[in-house]
Amino acid sequence: MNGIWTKRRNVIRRAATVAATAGTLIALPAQAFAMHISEGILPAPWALFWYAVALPFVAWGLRDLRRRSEDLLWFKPLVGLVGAAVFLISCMPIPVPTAGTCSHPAGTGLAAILIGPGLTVVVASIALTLQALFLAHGGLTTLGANIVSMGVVGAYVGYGTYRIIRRLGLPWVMAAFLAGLLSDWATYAMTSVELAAALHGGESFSAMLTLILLAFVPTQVPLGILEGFLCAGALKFVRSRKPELLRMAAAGGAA
Amino acid sequence: MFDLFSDIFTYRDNALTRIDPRAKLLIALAALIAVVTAERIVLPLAVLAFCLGAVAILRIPAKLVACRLAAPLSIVAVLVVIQTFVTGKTPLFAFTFAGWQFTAKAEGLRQGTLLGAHVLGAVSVVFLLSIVTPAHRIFQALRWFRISRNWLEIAILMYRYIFVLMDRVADLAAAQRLRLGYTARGRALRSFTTLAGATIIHSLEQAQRTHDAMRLRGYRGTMPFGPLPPLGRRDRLILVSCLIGIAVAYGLLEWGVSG
Amino acid sequence: MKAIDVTGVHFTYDDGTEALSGVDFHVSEGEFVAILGSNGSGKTTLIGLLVGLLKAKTGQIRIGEREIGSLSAEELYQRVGLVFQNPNDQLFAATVEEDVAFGPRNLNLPEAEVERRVTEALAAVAALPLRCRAIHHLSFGEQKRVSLAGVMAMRPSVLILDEPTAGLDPAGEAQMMQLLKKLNREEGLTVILATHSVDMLPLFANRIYVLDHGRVLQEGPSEEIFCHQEMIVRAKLRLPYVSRLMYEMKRHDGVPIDGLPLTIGEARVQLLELIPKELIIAELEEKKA
Amino acid sequence: MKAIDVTGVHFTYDDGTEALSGVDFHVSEGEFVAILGSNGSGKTTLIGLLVGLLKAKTGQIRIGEREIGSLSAEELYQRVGLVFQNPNDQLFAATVEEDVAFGPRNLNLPEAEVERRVTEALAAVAALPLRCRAIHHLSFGEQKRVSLAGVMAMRPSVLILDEPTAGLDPAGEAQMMQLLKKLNREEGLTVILATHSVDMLPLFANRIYVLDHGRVLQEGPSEEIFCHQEMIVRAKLRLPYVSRLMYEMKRHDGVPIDGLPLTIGEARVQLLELIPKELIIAELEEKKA
Ligand SMILES: Nc1ncnc2c1ncn2[C@@H]1O[C@H](COP(=O)(O)OP(=O)(O)OP(=O)(O)O)[C@@H](O)[C@H]1O
Ligand SMILES: Nc1ncnc2c1ncn2[C@@H]1O[C@H](COP(=O)(O)OP(=O)(O)OP(=O)(O)O)[C@@H](O)[C@H]1O
Ligand SMILES: [Mg+2]
Ligand SMILES: [Mg+2]
Repeated sequence: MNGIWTKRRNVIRRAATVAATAGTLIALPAQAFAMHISEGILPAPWALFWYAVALPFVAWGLRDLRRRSEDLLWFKPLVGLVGAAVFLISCMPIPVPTAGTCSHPAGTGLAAILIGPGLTVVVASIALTLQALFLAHGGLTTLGANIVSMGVVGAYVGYGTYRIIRRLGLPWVMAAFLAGLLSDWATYAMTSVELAAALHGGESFSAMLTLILLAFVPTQVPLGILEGFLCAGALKFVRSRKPELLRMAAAGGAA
Repeated sequence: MFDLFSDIFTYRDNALTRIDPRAKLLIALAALIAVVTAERIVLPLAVLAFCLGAVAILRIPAKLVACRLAAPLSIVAVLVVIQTFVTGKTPLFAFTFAGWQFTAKAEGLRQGTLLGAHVLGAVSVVFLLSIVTPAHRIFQALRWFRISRNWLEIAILMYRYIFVLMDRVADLAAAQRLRLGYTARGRALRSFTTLAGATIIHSLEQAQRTHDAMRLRGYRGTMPFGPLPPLGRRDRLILVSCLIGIAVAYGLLEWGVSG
Repeated sequence: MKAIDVTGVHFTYDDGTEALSGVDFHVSEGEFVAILGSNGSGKTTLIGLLVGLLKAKTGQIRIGEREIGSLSAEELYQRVGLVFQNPNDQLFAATVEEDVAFGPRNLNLPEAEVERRVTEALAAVAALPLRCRAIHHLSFGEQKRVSLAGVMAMRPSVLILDEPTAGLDPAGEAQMMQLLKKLNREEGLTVILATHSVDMLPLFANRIYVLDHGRVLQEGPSEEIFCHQEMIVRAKLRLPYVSRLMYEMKRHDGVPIDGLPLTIGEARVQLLELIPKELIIAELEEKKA
Repeated sequence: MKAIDVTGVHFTYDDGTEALSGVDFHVSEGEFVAILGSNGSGKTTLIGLLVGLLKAKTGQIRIGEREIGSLSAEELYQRVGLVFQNPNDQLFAATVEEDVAFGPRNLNLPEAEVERRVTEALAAVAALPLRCRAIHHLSFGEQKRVSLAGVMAMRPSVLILDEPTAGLDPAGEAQMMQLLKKLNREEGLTVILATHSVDMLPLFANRIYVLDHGRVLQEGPSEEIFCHQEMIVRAKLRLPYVSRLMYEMKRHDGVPIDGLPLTIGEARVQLLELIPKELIIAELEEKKA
């Protein structure tokens, strides 16, 4: 009993250490760090590994694109434009109360509801490449890892949540809210996993993961909730103004 | 808000912008691999110095450099701190703060510094690439590397319309701000979701119009690409010498000097 | 030779808006025709029908001598080209060169021919120096010209423009209209433009269609159109400023003016006839002194 | 009382474009001032500075008697209101009523007051009947008026409009300008508008600033501004059509014209003085006969 308690306290203490030292520093670059793994962080083997994980999903998304653009001639412009919109949304500063500064939403949940998860992965891979090449944001070596966390995990969790909750017969606003929320948290969890796997060095993977997760709780928890509101609110806006456009975009999506 | 995309420098004429983008991309990749696999901090720092030097010679405003490097720099700081205090065994120094004991460890510090060097070196490579190569040249180069056409087509459309939508979105946000849409937290969130929704609507409408315009110019579902010129002699020479240079530097800095 | 023949066309949007109700519209080859109408009068809808973006429910549309439905996409788009009002809709590639080459490449032309057409089209709109520029770095006027070049590169015989001068400053407006006139007179292109600005038209258009609430109110050469002041007002338009001046002088002040001068040149001639020579010469001598 | 005071302002965009280089711009309360300039001359940039969307690097901007930086958002936007060029960028709500109420609600006014302001603002722009309509069913001209109402509901004392007549047909243009004139004369609002259309201005603006390449080329009442033909051309603008006619008759034909008439009314007066009465009377009698 006592042993467990000390052990746990150790973990908590470590976490607090990190939170206290890093937390203040993180407040500034949180937006960049929490979502995008920066160029150069991952060792080569891990970079390759995440590329290998990401590629099949991108390929599958491209197959989806080919199939759907055969039926609908304007599908590619549509995906491109929705991609541009989501890219911009993910650049919009969103005020996160706990961080004291602005952070950025991911937008993958929203995109997945609009155009489906497969295409969201494609769009995310493009957005990440553009950011890596033209903004030095994210990176080429970490592109695979970023596609997995931001694209694959974010999109499939968001889309899955939306479908499941709709299937349960619950209102779509709730579905969209949870899709946004969970996709954001899942992205952040996955990013932490990737970082922990690469950085734990001699320490145990789970301890490192806990640390990284905890370090970003103060910004990511509220950000996820905001992202939930964003997803539901934006969808509500589109549904009330241009439902017909939503239907067209959603052939295969979920909305 | 969106002044991130200042690609104006990529359209300047200088020695680096004139190099074929395929060569530049390959060189950058080689440099990245060298940096990421480096076991010592010398090579990444040398790359960093080289890139920053080039950036300075090209007279890129310090503001832009700072803006692009700010995020990676702070990440480096966080990483060094985490690694120093969390990993490793040999204690370096310790202090107590607010009742907690902090112990810095030698291995951790080394690890952290190396990681920091990796990040700085790698980011500077991409940064340099990004200010000497316009987007359309990169797209051309990617075609040469056999990237999926569909992926490229979407990428080209996305890239182009990010600029168009950006103007609209900036106006939308300004209009909200001018009517005090962001003066309280709850209101800010509402305005923000409205803004996101409006962006989506604009994008969907724009997609329709763009497709109409494409169709009227013969679009049948695939964007046509022009031919790619073969890699010129000069560019091949640059490519090969740079690759050799990187290899030699790697050999020297990683294995060459004793230790 | 007829270039375009529209007879009895009705068009209703999905939401029930009847945008066109029985429009007849005929253009011969080599003409310069303006569709004049207020906001919402149906100009863009009519244009959409002409280029096959919209399908008419009733009525007939012929391009050249053929029914529009019987033309393949390739045939149609090599005959009629549409320049959109907003150049952003039309410029989707990253650079000017790539954008202008988009059409020719879709036609599967050999690369040398594509090259030639790009050069030619850019030269035609006086935009050759822009060739390697990124689209998003162009000014608005440049974007308008480049989007015109993109259409020109398809070598259509009929050029349709939706509000080609909207948003341009006076210098840009004059340049664009001169350019269209040149294309019409020298290259023999048939030009159709939709607009609601009246002042420049008389100088350029052979014929004007006045559209209102989806109907053609009147059709004819500019002199004829602008004679009908009430019709013009009913269509929510106005006379060109110069004509307005002459009209008021004729109507309200009783100055004997023949017809209705539409351009500055015409007005000058008429006014000079009315003003006694003594006055003018006295003034000129004064100036010389 | 000064409403707006801009002194020596420079502004450079992040990409290095120097959009304004040393602009002085002063507007007194109750004035109607036009910023006239070609595409890219810096009008929108100047406006952005006036409403605090952009921050000037050097120079001073005062709204009322206070430095713009010292005003809170609430204070600033109850003093200056900006109507954007594209109403689409400004209308977010589902219905007209909701949209106009957006600003007042953000001021945390009681609902009754919000209600009153909405009614008032809609009445001011002659859009009361539109109150319950859905925004996306409005015509372009209606959207422009509603977006103006949205700003009016904030009760700013200075109203700034970026190209308020762009894209409007002649009837809509005249209506918008009349509306602004009414707001200026009757409600005492200070009105500042940016535009590159010259024909309507002389009728409305007290004063005109001509902008070119980020500099004020000239400033003064319309009569003064349009005297300087070369300056106008240099700024890529042109004279109003009527003035152009009079200018050419004066310069090239030697007709003795005083100053340069800018409006149809002024031109008529001058021309009638030159035309012999006999001619006019003869014509009138002929008509009666
Ligand atoms: N996609 C659409 N769906 C429903 N109604 C439409 C659509 N597009 C246009 N309309 C309506 O059809 C009518 C004609 O519109 P159109 O765009 O052809 O006018 P226009 O003459 O081009 O006007 P403008 O000068 O403003 O461009 C208008 O009443 C308009 O509201
Ligand atoms: N966001 C921006 N980034 C960089 N340059 C810009 C930006 N906005 C405008 N400019 C440049 O600044 C200059 C002034 O532009 P501005 O929009 O103020 O002109 P304007 O007078 O409003 O023109 P228009 O009549 O076309 O609206 C132009 O050269 C333009 O290209
Ligand atoms: Mg139209
Ligand atoms: Mg402007």
